[in-house]
Amino acid sequence: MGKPKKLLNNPANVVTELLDGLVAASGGELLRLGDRNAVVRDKIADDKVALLIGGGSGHEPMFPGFVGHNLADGAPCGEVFAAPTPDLVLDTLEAVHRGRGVLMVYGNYAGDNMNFDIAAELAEEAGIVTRTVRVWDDVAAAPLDRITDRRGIAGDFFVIKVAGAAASELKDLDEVYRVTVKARDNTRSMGVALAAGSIPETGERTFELPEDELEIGMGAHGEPGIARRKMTDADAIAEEMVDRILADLPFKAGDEVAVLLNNLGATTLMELLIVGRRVDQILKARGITVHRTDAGSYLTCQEMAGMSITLMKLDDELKRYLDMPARSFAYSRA
Amino acid sequence: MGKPKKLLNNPANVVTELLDGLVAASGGELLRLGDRNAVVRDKIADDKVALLIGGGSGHEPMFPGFVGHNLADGAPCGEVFAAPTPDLVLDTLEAVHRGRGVLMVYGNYAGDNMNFDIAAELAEEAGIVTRTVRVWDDVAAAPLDRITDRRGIAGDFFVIKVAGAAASELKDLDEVYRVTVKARDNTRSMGVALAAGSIPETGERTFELPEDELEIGMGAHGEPGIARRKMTDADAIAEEMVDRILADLPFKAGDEVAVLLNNLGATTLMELLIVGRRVDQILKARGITVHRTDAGSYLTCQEMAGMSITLMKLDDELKRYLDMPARSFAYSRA
Amino acid sequence: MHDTLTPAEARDMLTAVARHMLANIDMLTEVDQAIGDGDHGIGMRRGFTAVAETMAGIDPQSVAKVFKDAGTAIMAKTGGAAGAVFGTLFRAGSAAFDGRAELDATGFAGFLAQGLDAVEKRGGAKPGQKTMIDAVAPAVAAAEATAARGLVETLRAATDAAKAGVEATKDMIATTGKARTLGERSLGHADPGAVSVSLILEAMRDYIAA
Amino acid sequence: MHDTLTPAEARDMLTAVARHMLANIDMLTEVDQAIGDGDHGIGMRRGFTAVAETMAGIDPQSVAKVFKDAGTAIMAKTGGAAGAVFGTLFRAGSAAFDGRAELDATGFAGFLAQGLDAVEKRGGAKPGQKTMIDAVAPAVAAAEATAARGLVETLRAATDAAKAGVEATKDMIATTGKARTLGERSLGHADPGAVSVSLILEAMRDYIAA
Ligand SMILES: Nc1ncnc2c1ncn2[C@@H]1O[C@H](COP(=O)(O)OP(=O)(O)O)[C@@H](O)[C@H]1O
Ligand SMILES: Nc1ncnc2c1ncn2[C@@H]1O[C@H](COP(=O)(O)OP(=O)(O)O)[C@@H](O)[C@H]1O
Ligand SMILES: [Mg+2]
Ligand SMILES: [Mg+2]
Ligand SMILES: [Mg+2]
Ligand SMILES: [Mg+2]
Repeated sequence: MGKPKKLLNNPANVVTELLDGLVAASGGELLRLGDRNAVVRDKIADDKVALLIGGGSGHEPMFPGFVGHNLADGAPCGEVFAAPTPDLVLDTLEAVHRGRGVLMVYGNYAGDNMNFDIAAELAEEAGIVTRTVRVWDDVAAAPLDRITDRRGIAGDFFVIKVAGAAASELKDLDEVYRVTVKARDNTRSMGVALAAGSIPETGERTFELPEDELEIGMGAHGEPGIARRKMTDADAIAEEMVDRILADLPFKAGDEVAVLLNNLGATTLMELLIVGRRVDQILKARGITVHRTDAGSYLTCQEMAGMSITLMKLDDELKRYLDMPARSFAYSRA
Repeated sequence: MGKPKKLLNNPANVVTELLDGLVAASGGELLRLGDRNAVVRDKIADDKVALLIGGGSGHEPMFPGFVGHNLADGAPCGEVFAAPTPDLVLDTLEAVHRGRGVLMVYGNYAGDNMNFDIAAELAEEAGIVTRTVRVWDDVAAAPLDRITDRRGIAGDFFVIKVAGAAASELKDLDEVYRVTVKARDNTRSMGVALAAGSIPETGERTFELPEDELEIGMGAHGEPGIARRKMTDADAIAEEMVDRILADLPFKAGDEVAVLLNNLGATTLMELLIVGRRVDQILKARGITVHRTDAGSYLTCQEMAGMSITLMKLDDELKRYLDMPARSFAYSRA
Repeated sequence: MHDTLTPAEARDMLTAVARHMLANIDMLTEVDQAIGDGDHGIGMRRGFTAVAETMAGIDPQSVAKVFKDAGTAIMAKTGGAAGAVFGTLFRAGSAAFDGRAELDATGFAGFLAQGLDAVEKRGGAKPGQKTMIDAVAPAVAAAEATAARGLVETLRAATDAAKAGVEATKDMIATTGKARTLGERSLGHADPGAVSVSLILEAMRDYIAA
Repeated sequence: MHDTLTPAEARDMLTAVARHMLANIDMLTEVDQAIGDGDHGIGMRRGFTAVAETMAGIDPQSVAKVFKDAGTAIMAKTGGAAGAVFGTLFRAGSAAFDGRAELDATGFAGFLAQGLDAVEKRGGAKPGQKTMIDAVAPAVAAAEATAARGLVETLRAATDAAKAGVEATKDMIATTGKARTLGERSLGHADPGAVSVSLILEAMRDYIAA
């Protein structure tokens, strides 16, 4: 595959330009942190536990698209596929803090872990209390007994949705943390890749895949998955992915779940829905109730072709926070 | 470019399978019309002017993704890039009719025009009153004095949003028609293509474009545009497109507009926002106020790389209907 | 060689037409790729598969009914512009056979003429706009001019005229349908629907000449 | 040839390191493409461009400050895992020079050892997990073993050890960072961060030997 054609200006400025576009589209609801690569909400209630999310860029709309009403309060954005630096995280953290502490939610990657940790230590020195929830939903990334080695992929969406709702209601950081940890622990995902995305600055593809193969379990930066297959039916792929997801928690008959069909980039909504149709059939057959389904581009890897399936097991508390109204660039729910 | 890899089963069944997925994802809010390729809302108020939208498939989420609360009541869906047949349109029309007539909104293509017209004539014979608004927002498709020769592209989104809101409130078909015509007449779009999408059934690309060129004004099925350019800056492309759009209505200083940045398929949200940033700068410089901006995949052409820009000029009435809450698979607004 | 067709023969002829169309799907796809959205072949495959099925299932009571049923099948299954246009051609054209026991040259010329008229009303296109009308219209003129010489001659003349019409579409700029554009990108390519018309007539001609 | 470095020379050495890193960006990109997400090169370009700018702008008061400022520049500009890891290496390692007027072999060995210790604490990785630690740890051992023989020898030994460490990462399976996976896909490829360590030491060695 050659380098993709893209609508860009100076490719070294993609993050700052996309954030300008995001702020412009927000109609005043989002602000840049000066000219830094971070966005914060224009108004944050005075007694609110703040929710900070963030990570590398290139996965739009994750993360800055989820800053909004009943969602996150701010997001420091790293360069493409690179965790934000500690000073950027710290400054954003200070900008959203309202005296009740800051919950940080981000994907479990070495770079993010280290940079957010450094910022948290600096914040602590400055007297700001933080708690951290790392999302590790990718069941393809490590076996269950090493769950803390797993990557965070589209499950970020559910965890952020629940955390944002909880943080808008609960006035206690530990309580928000408790609910968010539950959301994280109940969430499992797996992805499949058909063709590579690229890094805007170089135009280089993030991986190579033969013309007639797909890779199950590939990560959102093109990290190696667990199996290459000859191109096959959407149904067969859906079955393989859902089987692995269901076995992992495990999800069982009688459970109620939320489903996310996430487009990794260039996959059509047609394909997403065709896979979703099979996922729904499988869940029904297993006696698992689907409370709701979201489908779209939530965590992408540039123009990578592929998708991921995420399930979150629900209880009454999670359901209530998941269903609370929310409004941001990437997600609105009445 | 070779044939793209896709997550499909039998490619002759894509429409029926994607509609199954859509209905499954709707959580009961959408129903199939039997096993036909059409979706309708589960509940339609008894005294409601019905809104029917539709057209060829392959542009997901347009059209069936816009059937929902304060949006459309039903959508007959043709095969990929092929208008639905008259009998399918008629049957869907009858399913959504509640005695107050049916407004039909669709893109201005010969196939859609003829098939919906035939259905409207058959409906009339059956005693159902219909009105038709054809969306012809693509300023690249014909000069202004032949506006009725223009194609309907992403402007469908604004026209359907306004029509849906108006139809949920106004009890008179002619009134809903009047508002919808105004929305249509105030809407202008232009697209740019970087790489071709394909037809799922054959895998064939819909056009050929040299590796270092883009085409301005290309239609949503790969119809020829108005100019090929060597790859250049996002800003330069944005300027050329916005200039042509602004000159066409024309939009002028003091106007208030809604902006839509529509992804034609494989373009990243990063690019959409980078272009959106420049669009916003241009409008500001021209003294045009942006009331709101939407950005995402609303009318696609499979995995085509490219995007379109749409502006709708607003007055108080249009603004009110545009801002009304709505909820469907493809669009939710609190 | 036939100089009139019974309803059963009309049905067999339309079955042969369907077979001929289905044998040329890829070519139709390519023609539509050049100037349209590339789906004319698969649309015609849906439509003429339905024609073949319908013909296999019907009791051929009258020529008019055979043609109308074929048109209904096309209209219900093809989709797109072609479904409306070719469905209308066959359905409206079939009225020319009303009250006629058999299909003869005059009836056939009437079929084309009435079909053309309905297609023009339906889509608002006129000759010269690079549509299937540019194959049908010359075929109508040729059929009317040769009708007195019998069915075989009429079909031969109509087919030749349609083919010349297809050639002529290469020099036209599309102003309707998917191939419509500001530019002249459609120049040099034939209109897909016109090609379909010539294939339909060709298959009819060969059935009648056989 | 230097056996100790003044603060100004330490600054010049880090400028040379930056230049060497910037000359090897494409190679680092390729290494990360093979097993990571392909951005290690551009991350290092951001970080070491900042190092070069910082070095050009500072008043070299002490060796410790020179190294700490380099680390701060890396930490603030690189992003990703590398920003935290290499920033930590330089910032924490710089403490080894506290109270020392010049950079000598013992100080240098201490820099590597304290830096390594901080990196392990920061990211929780241990030798054998296919990270830059697998280049630093052998370099620490080599530097400590040769420190008595002077700076030139120490840098030569540390660089050689780091390079051997890079080679050894080819036989390791990544269990942290972007290259981490269930499978053995990372086998046969060197770790990008380890390669960066060897480039940094190589540039230091060449500066000191010159
Ligand atoms: N208004 C019209 N009148 C007559 N024929 C038309 C008209 N519009 C389109 N056509 C015919 O339909 C053909 C295209 O058919 P097809 O590709 O199946 O449908 P679509 O244009 O919907 O993709 C054109 O080549 C043309 O001959
Ligand atoms: N926990 C860790 N401890 C030490 N080094 C690490 C750790 N995680 C990653 N690294 C190093 O970082 C390198 C990757 O850097 P880079 O590609 O710039 O960042 P990212 O992984 O965020 O894309 C790896 O090759 C590895 O040497
Ligand atoms: Mg990275
Ligand atoms: Mg079509
Ligand atoms: Mg076509
Ligand atoms: Mg990397």
